[in-house]
Amino acid sequence: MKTIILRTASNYLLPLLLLFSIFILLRGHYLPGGGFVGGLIASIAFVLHAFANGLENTKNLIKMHPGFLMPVGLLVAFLAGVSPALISNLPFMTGIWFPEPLAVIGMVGSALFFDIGVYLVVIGVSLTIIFTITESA
Amino acid sequence: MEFLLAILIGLLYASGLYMMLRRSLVKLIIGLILLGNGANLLIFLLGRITKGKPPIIPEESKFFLDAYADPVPQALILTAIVISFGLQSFAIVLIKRAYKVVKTDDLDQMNSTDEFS
Amino acid sequence: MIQHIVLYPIIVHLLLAILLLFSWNSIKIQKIISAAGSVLSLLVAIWLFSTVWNEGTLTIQAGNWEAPFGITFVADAFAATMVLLTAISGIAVSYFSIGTILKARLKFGYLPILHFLLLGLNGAFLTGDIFNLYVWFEIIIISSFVLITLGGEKKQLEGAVKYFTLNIFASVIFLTAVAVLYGLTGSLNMADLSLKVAAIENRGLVEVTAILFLIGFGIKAAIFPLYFWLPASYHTPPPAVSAVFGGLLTKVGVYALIRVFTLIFVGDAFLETIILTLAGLTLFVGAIGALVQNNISKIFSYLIISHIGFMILGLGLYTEAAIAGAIFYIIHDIVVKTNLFMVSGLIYRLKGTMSMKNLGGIYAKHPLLSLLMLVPLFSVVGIPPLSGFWPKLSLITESFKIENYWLIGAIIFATFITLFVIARIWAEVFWKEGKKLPTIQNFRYFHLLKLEKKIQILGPIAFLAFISLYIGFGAENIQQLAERVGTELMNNQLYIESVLGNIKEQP
Amino acid sequence: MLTAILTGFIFSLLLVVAGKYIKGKAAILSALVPLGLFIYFLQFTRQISSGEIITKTYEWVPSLGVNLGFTLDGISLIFTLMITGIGFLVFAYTATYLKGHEYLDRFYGYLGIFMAAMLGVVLSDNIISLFIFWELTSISSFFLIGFNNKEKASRKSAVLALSITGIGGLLLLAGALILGNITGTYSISEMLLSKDLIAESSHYIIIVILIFGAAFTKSAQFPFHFWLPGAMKAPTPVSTYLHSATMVKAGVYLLMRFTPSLGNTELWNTTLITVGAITMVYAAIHTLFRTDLKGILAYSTIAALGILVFLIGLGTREAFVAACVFILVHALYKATLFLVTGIIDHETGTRDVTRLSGLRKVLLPVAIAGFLAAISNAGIPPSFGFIGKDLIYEATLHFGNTGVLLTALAIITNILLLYAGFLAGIKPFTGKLPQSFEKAHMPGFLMWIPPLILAILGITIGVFPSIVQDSLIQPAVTAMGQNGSEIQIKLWHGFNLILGLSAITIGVGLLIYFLFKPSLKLEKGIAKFDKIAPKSIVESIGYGFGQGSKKVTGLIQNGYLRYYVSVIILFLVLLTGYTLLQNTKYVIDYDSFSELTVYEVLTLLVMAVGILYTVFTRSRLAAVAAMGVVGLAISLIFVYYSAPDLAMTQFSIDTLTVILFVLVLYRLPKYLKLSDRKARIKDGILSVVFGSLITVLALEVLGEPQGSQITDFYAENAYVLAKGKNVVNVILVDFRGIDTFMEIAVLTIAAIGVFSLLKLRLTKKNRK
Repeated sequence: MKTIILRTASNYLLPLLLLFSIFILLRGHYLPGGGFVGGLIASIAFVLHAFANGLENTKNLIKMHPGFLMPVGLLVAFLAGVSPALISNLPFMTGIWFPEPLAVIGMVGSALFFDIGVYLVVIGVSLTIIFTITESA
Repeated sequence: MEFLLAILIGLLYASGLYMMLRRSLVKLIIGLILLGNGANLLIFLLGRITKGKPPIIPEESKFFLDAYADPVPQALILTAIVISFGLQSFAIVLIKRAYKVVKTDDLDQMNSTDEFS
Repeated sequence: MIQHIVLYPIIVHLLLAILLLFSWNSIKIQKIISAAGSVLSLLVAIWLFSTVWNEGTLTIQAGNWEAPFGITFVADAFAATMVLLTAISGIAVSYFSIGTILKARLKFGYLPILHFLLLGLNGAFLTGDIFNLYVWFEIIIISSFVLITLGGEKKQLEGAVKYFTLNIFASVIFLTAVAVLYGLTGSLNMADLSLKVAAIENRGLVEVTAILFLIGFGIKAAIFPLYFWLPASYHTPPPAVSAVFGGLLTKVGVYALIRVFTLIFVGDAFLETIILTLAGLTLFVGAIGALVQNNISKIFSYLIISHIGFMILGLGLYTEAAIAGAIFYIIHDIVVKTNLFMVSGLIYRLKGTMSMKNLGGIYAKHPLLSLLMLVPLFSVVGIPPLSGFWPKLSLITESFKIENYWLIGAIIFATFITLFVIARIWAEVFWKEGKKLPTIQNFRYFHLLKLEKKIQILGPIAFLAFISLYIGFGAENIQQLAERVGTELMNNQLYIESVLGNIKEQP
Repeated sequence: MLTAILTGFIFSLLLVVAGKYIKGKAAILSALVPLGLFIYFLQFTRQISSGEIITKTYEWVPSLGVNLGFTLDGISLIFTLMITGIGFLVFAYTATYLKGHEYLDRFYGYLGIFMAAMLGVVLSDNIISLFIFWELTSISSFFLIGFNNKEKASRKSAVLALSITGIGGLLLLAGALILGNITGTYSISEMLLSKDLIAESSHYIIIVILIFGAAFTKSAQFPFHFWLPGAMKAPTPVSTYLHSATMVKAGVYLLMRFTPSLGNTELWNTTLITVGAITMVYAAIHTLFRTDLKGILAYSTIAALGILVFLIGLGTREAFVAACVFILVHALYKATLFLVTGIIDHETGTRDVTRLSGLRKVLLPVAIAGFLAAISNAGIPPSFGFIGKDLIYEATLHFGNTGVLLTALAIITNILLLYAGFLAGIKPFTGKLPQSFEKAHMPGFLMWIPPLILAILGITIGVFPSIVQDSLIQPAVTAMGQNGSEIQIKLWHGFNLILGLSAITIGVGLLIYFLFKPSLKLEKGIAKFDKIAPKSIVESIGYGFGQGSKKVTGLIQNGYLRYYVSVIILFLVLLTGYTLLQNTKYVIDYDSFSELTVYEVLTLLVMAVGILYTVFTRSRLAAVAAMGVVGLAISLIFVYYSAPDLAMTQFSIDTLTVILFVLVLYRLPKYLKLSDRKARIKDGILSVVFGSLITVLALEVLGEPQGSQITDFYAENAYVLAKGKNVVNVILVDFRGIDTFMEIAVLTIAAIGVFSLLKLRLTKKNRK
């Protein structure tokens, strides 16, 4: 099945899907979407890549164990959670916002960073699970 | 719709339980998944369902203008679904591992820890 | 804001877990983080506890959303006590784990998961939101699954399947109950629920919901007839894991039962009768289970079940004094049960087996160690004036006040069987002449360990032994604490007001 | 006084650290502890005899009403003096008896704790602290009885003794708490004030039963006596200490202590008389069939305890005097006899009374001690025992209608006690010295002086009873609630009926001693009755209970997971079903439901088929696929009913789950058909009931009003305050952000779990 077409297609598909996943992540605050679904889409991108090019190649592409994304994501979410406490002595997880909206993304605040954390963790988790199972199948 | 949904939820619970009562580890896990789906739908139903009014504030306004679906159950279910996904994937791997070690997925042959020793 | 500290016990463990994940590749660093972090979390817990003790219930609204709209965290005396106990038990288990857990397991995330587990426990104790409680329960469950299966040995897997199934099942029932509760009230904040549930006219539905909670939490608390998973699994993982499970996990179930039945579902005579009956049966059935076992770790498992009966009994009697008795028992039980499983680990280190038939001779060879192990063993019986004794005073007295002699009988029976079982353990494991040590490949017996390892094993046991001695001899302080918790729980107005503000002001 | 009690504990604690220094010649120094205490308590004699009561209270756990309240009155004084005095001699004796023993330090440690606990029992005024010390005596005696713990019999006896006295202790606790509840105090002296309240309480019977349970088990009354002979497995100093003056007397002490507040009722007196009488006669007869010196002494001890209980039951002033005197008498001669037996055992290596004779030739001072003790035991003048026996007869004779019968029983018991005493104290020393014992020689003076002292004391007090009359007996009787005229204890009462009875006792006793020869044959003969003896009955009850427990536990915890699930579900269904049936309205308001469209019905239909297919297919992969269809149908429902986020999530999760399943399953074989038809039907019924229950519950809830103020709040503030328009997402990342945080934590943990479960395999190599 590893036809050249699929391989080529997936090479283009990967960045496209990743972009799409980020789009879904960012718009989550306004329309259906968000970190979780975004993260899943991104993982599907990698899974497809692995499907076409073999697991080893995908791993080489990522250059690190996908599991590493989990603590990174958790840390991002954590920082988003504690930042209000550190900055303005507000309770954990309080939303704090930049006063002006940014283009495309809209309002930027701790909630967005939190969602990015979710996004990263979801990628890390799903890739870890799928890669591990595939390897030991 | 609510009536039928309630019956289907009952069916999900019943079949989930029935699967749990079988001797196969695979069936057991599928049963748990069905039960989980049932519970999620139950939250959905009991949070009262509304047709065609997603809880998304229209582009032009700052809050809702008319009736809309309760977003809280949706958020709860979303959390519950994701959590059960975590548990399910672990369970599925548990099947795999148990099969490798115990060499069967027959639950009746996994009784050694309850035996007197 | 002083209220911030309510969340510190959660934040500390969350941060620790994340840091531990970052140090995945170095066990050494993980050990340092875990050891130092446990000390930190103990300090935080003491801080929280003393603040609550001096200033009363603290609440914080996560996300700064006024209750009942966000998730509220509440540290009343009960929650603060549980957090403190978690920290005490946690620090002991953390050091014990560092000393005893196989390198292979440490390499695969043992320590981060342990701290996730402690995180879940703290969260469950502090949260004031019923769905959030569900989420914390899930954290606890999934981390305990990973801990119980880590290493993937046959008996671990077999135990885990039962543990897994029944606990997930409990979660489903819990979730069902939350669905019904939300369907009836449209609220999730426990203080708010307390008011709204009281206003529901269809009491039958309320009762059904309460029963669902009773069963969901009852499975986790391992009461009769819902405890099957416990004897099937608790003896299968390494002793350090059994220790944290035995000490804390069932107690979260008990905590949730006490919380829900003093705050949300109050004053239902039918349920009280059921709880009392179950308490008596739990005491009885757990005791006879312990009586017939041969594996010391299994004996301890059954003792956990039996003694859960004491705590549930306090809840069922439903008076301030009785609840205080239950609280005192919880305090004692967490410390002692954690220690018992660590003792079983030490015995295994000494003799290479946990079967009473093959054990023996510890007293002759290690008199001082025996003396050390004697403390938790006798405490669990409640040999006066050791820690298990005091709460029975209130429990018997309160049972007498409702003239229920069956309950007094159950208490005496369970105590007696515990006494008998421990005496037999002493006779068989410590007194009886020892046999030749079995040779186990790559297993290092206690006497061959380096001093550092020995300290890591004995230190936690001695620490918890000391605490349980304190609970016994300084019973006055513990009793005052327990009574305060009892008073607060039975007057749930205090809790509600501290969450929602003065109710009268609200329409 | 607290210090006095603590001394023993501190002494024992010190031994843990400094034990090795006390093992050699320094062992004797430990005897200074009881000696010091003896002197300390002795100095209170004057105060007590002048009618004072010394009390001292230390707060401990006031919240529970538990204080360390101590009272030293007449009863306590007798006991404290016995405990410390005999304790001193036993401590000293031990120094030689167990000379060079590996664990001498531990032995002293247990003894120290035991002594301290015993002092605590007899001094406590707070009934809870009395219980605490009571249990400590049980525990420390457990260690003492099991001291030779390499022997199986020793361990067994220790566990048995602890079980019997332990359960008694728990009864005491219950009784104490009920008493405290009724009277509002845990102070025994304050309870006295509520005597009428207790007697009139409807709980009087249960209190008395509980207190009796404690006293009878501890004081080895029939049918709980059997742990005592077993306890003889302990080294002789222990037997001496526990069975002459301390442990077993604690039960008697308890009865004496509660006589003023609980006693003087029909129930109290009759029960005590009956139980005491049965015990004394039963045990006394048993002495005839024993050949082991310690066995003989064990039964004679039980008999003596029976006499004491019997006397307390009589409840008259005379009886109390007799009891108090007899406690002292018994302590003195029984301790002596035990110590003598210990010496014999130590020097000859046997305690078999049929083999022992002529030892006076090698152990003369010991023989004297034995002889004197036997005299006192027999009640032959001028011993203290003679006074004791006279007082007993006096008490029984003057006891109303049944006086004659009771006296007869007392005489029988005394006759047999005489026999037992002679057998233990005189028989081994008379007659010819067998060759095998010629090498026996006198032990160190620390061993033979103590029994001699006690024996001589027994005679001295007999000649000069005034030594104890005012100082000990009078205050004790007063403390038992019998004020009144001065007590006169005399050796010589003139020629009267009682003297005659004494003569008969002694005469018949001597006759039996000379004519009746104990033999192994007899011992084996009576062993035939062991089957119906209380010991074996209790043991077989215990065994049966153990077997039953094993069955029940095996039945409950049978290993079958599906059975566990069934039980839980059954429990759930029964409880909720019961409440639901009682409360449901069975009214469904269809109008409030939303309308159906064809798509919805189709979706639900697909879902139902999917579910059923999942359940009934025999292919794993088909089941998984069908399950996936169910998930898809659910996400469609989410689409119809305004939940786009949910639909997306459900869809992706569903897909992922199916993929994972397939990855794992595609190598597993087809399902085996494992359960039979009957099981499937049973499970099916249970499942359907469970499912219907949920449906009914759901419909019921839908019939209730629900107005969520929370939802309105979100609707108003989601954008204004939280700056988001997708309210579900706003709830997830903001309002209930912590839920989401923990959700990703769950995912992380699960991923680690998956990773470890598949990658980590414990092998011989990494199992270090």
